[in-house]
Amino acid sequence: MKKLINRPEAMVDELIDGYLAAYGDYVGRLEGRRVVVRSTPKAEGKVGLAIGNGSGHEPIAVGWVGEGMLDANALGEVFTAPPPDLILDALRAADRGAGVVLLISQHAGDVMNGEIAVELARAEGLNVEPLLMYDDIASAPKGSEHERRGAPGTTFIYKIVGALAEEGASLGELTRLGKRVRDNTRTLAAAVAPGISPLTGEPMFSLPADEVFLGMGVHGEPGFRRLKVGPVDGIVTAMMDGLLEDLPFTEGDEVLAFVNGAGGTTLMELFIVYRAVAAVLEAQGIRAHRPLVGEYVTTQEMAGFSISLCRADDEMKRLWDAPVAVPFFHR
Amino acid sequence: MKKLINRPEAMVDELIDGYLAAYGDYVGRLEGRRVVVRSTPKAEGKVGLAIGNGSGHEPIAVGWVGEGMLDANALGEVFTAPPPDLILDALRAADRGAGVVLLISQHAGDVMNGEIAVELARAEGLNVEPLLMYDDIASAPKGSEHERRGAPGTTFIYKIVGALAEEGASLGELTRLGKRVRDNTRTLAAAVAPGISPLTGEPMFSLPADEVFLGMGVHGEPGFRRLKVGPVDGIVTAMMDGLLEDLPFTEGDEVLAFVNGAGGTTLMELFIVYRAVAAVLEAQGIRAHRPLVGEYVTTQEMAGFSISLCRADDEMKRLWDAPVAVPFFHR
Amino acid sequence: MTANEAQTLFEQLATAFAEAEERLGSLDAAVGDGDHGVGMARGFAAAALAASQLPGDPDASEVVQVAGRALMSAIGGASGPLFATLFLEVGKALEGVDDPKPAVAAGLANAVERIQRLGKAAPGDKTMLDALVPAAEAFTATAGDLTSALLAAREAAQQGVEASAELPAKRGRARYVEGAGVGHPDPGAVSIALLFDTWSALHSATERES
Amino acid sequence: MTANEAQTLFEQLATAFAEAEERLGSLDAAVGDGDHGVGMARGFAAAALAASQLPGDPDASEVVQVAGRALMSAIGGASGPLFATLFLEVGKALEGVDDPKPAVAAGLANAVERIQRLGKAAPGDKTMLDALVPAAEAFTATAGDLTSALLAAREAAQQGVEASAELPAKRGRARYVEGAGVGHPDPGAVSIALLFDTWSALHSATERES
Ligand SMILES: Nc1ncnc2c1ncn2[C@@H]1O[C@H](COP(=O)(O)OP(=O)(O)O)[C@@H](O)[C@H]1O
Ligand SMILES: Nc1ncnc2c1ncn2[C@@H]1O[C@H](COP(=O)(O)OP(=O)(O)O)[C@@H](O)[C@H]1O
Ligand SMILES: [Mg+2]
Ligand SMILES: [Mg+2]
Ligand SMILES: [Mg+2]
Ligand SMILES: [Mg+2]
Repeated sequence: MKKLINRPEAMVDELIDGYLAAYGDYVGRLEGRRVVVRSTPKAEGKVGLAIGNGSGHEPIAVGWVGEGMLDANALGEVFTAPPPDLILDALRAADRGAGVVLLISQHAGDVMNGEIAVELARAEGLNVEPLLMYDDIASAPKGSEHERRGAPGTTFIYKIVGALAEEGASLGELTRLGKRVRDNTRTLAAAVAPGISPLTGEPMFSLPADEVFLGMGVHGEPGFRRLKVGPVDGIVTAMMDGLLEDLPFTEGDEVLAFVNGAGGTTLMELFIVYRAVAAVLEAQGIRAHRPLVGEYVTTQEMAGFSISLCRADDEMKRLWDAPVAVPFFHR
Repeated sequence: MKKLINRPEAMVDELIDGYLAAYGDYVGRLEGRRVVVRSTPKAEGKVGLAIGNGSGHEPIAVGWVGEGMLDANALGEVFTAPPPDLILDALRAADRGAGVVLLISQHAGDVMNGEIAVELARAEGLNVEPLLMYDDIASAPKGSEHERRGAPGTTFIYKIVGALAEEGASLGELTRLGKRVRDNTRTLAAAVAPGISPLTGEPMFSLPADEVFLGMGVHGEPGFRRLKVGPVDGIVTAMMDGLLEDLPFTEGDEVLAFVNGAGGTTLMELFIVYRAVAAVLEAQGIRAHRPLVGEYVTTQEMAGFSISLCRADDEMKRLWDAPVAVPFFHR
Repeated sequence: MTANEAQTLFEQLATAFAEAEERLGSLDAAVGDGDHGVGMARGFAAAALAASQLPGDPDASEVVQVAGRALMSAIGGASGPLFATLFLEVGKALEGVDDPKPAVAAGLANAVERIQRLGKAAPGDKTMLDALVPAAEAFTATAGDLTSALLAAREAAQQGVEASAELPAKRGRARYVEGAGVGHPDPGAVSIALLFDTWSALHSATERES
Repeated sequence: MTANEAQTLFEQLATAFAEAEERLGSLDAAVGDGDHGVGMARGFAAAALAASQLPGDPDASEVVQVAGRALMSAIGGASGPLFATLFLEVGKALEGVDDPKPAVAAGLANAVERIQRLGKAAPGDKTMLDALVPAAEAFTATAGDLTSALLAAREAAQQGVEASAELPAKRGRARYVEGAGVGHPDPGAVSIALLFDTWSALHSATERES
């Protein structure tokens, strides 16, 4: 299928330019670099939040740079983690004298480029702490949580840690909270139809017309279990079973619940999915606090969705609800 | 392609239920009816804003019910205007004693059901003014603007008239402003690939892999002119030529600019489209005020986008920028 | 026409439109948005139910009017108000009459007028009017009883459908389509033909039996 | 190895990876996200440019290191740090040496060690290590000069690719795939083989000419 672009090599620069043309009130760009920063930097003395990630997943992460969330985002090529020097630029830009948390969604490239960037930054005297984010239960078994990959549930960390950073918390407090959110978050995704790679112009995987694929990754990495398409309530129930028993989430828990659209699935369907999620939670005696339904972490026009749950304490709920001023996440 | 639903007959009710389960802080539902209303009604004595529209275009219009925009939304079946009695329910719910503006996006069904609802409401003593909205330059020639159909540029009316209603303006002031916005708005759309009808499970139209179709409607109605796919800058320039000369927009104008994604086009592409829009505006000496880029008026997972421009005066700009508290439109 | 015959009519229309759902949907998909079939099926199912559930001892006029109101609130879209109006006007015209033929003729005439006012379309615009107007005219022009008038209307509606296929659309969604739908019959016109077809067949059978 | 030969090496690698772009992309699409080909092509284009533009009178060590730095900032993803590390270590080991053979052997050993530390993968995990580790070992085990060591490495890398195809992935994106990619060669391993192939062919040709 055709993509509405000019040249593949120019995609990332042009998406940044277009984003800035539209939302320049919120964000600016480091001159000549693929790094998006707040138009008004955070106050001196507050800890910065930065991330490097491959493009093609918009609105994450570029849409979350602004007050209450991120300070700087280094954008790699489509689906490709940015190189260390670009992440270093983002770290420098995010530093307001109190250090920077580098958020790293656990994928081989993000981790390696991020770790090298942290080394380089520390060699310059920057106080940087990496925070590995992982939540996808399809990618490693229970007991090996630290081997799992980052999935849309990382959204909870961006928002909650972002809000605490705005309040002036220390680097240690932020990474501790970030780990607490991570360790209480679980995500599972389902793919319905592939997105088109803007690099190859071809579908990113193939899937029979009557199958749903559980466990797909955010780059279109195929999943682990195929279900026949049927009423979506059944698909959601199967997914919720896996999610609930993994943490486990139990009666009396309060959770942040997030249904993310992968790109090609309509909001109509996402609402119908959330209806089923809410029904399962209610039946289990689990309370949902301020749910989120929409497209936040996309894989081009892949059809599918993910369900993320985060068991939340009062501090996490307060920060999840806290104000934010970025173009693509709202309070 | 498979849709993530349970049964086609239940789609609309289930999407409403899911929407309410997720965003019940903002909205409620008239008991047993497909009418979504604010959870906290507008203050007594302010004019209400209601609309009836077919489902399948989410987030519009259900996502825009809340403070600063709509008071009530009657939801028809997918792509089908709701019947008069449902619109009447929405009008009653929206009335806070000062009358209601019924927004009608100009499509045969919306107009007819809306007009009958207005008659019924007036027979009950409600003070209701219909406001016909049309902006799609592909649907009737210059000179026959009043025959054009409603397209995503109606978004300017929802937001601007919604903000003025919140300030307590009269029914007459609101319809006058609504017409002023309408008469200064122009939209043109381009389709790249069809969406899947959730009614038939089939693509809504067919389009050769190397063609872009200008002038598509928001229900997937095919367009009027085919372009070969090429760099998107060229497509946008052709579209902007048509838009600018239609009003016409001229040097020194200030415009609200809106790039809407039809559902299957990525945000990455929409940013690249907006980059080209901004370049044309700049070259013409037209200033863009607070642009909007994203998926607001969708046609299931149809791939494509539309460009809407509204020549804005100071009042329109102020109201476009005014605060709003709905789940799917932000300030 | 008896109340009973009217109730049977809506039952049979419900069956006919349920069977035609996919075909009408495809016709609408070709020139519009594909919802005509499901909408008409939903509407006549509701109309049949409402007609069958009328309490007391209703007459044909009441049955037809209650079915019309059910169509109005069950269909929506462009066809909801239009097809509802058709039955509401015919039902009103049947109020307290003995001879249904002139009453139905008057009702059809009123319906045509109201539908034109509502939709601002004229015959030739490639809408359901292209079947309804010739059908109403043929009905009125027939000197005989309801049976022969319905047969004439059915014939005229069918010809109207065929003629409509050659027209470019001036109203409804099809007007926006490349070529304005030339070569495709108008789905609303097809529904009008199906309606007269069902009614005529039922009435002829009823006559034969009585 | 002269600076000149090193510069030619990066030119030829740029050509080889440009030609292999689609193939490597498809291999990665089968088990990962499809960006390996375009990334390697972009990286070696940048490396060749940087190598050719070094000012002054650089030696081979400087050329290889500057190319390694270019790879590091041009590729990104998983392969950026890994392939950059390979050249950075080989380049460092070449510093001030006369005989390139033992220096390259030492550089490859360091690279293997650093790459394992960085990626936390081991041979057998179905990554580029499955070609690199046997290539490095074959290189070191070869008693002869650079030419024969490169030939041995090239051979071993190629065998490593074939063996990798039969392995289930334990690192990289392919580990998440149904069947963990069994039956598909690892794209990074294929790139390692292409790299030794190109280098060995260039060096053999250079030797024959001199
Ligand atoms: N303005 C109009 N006047 C008369 N008939 C109309 C008009 N607009 C549409 N129609 C009829 O309605 C039919 C389409 O009905 P339907 O598909 O149910 O509604 P919608 O167009 O709202 O999707 C058309 O085939 C046409 O016959
Ligand atoms: N942890 C790792 N250790 C060693 N090699 C790895 C590791 N992760 C990935 N690779 C290599 O990188 C290759 C993929 O590179 P590339 O597609 O460019 O990056 P990405 O996986 O980030 O898209 C794999 O084929 C594999 O050889
Ligand atoms: Mg990648
Ligand atoms: Mg419709
Ligand atoms: Mg229709
Ligand atoms: Mg890859």
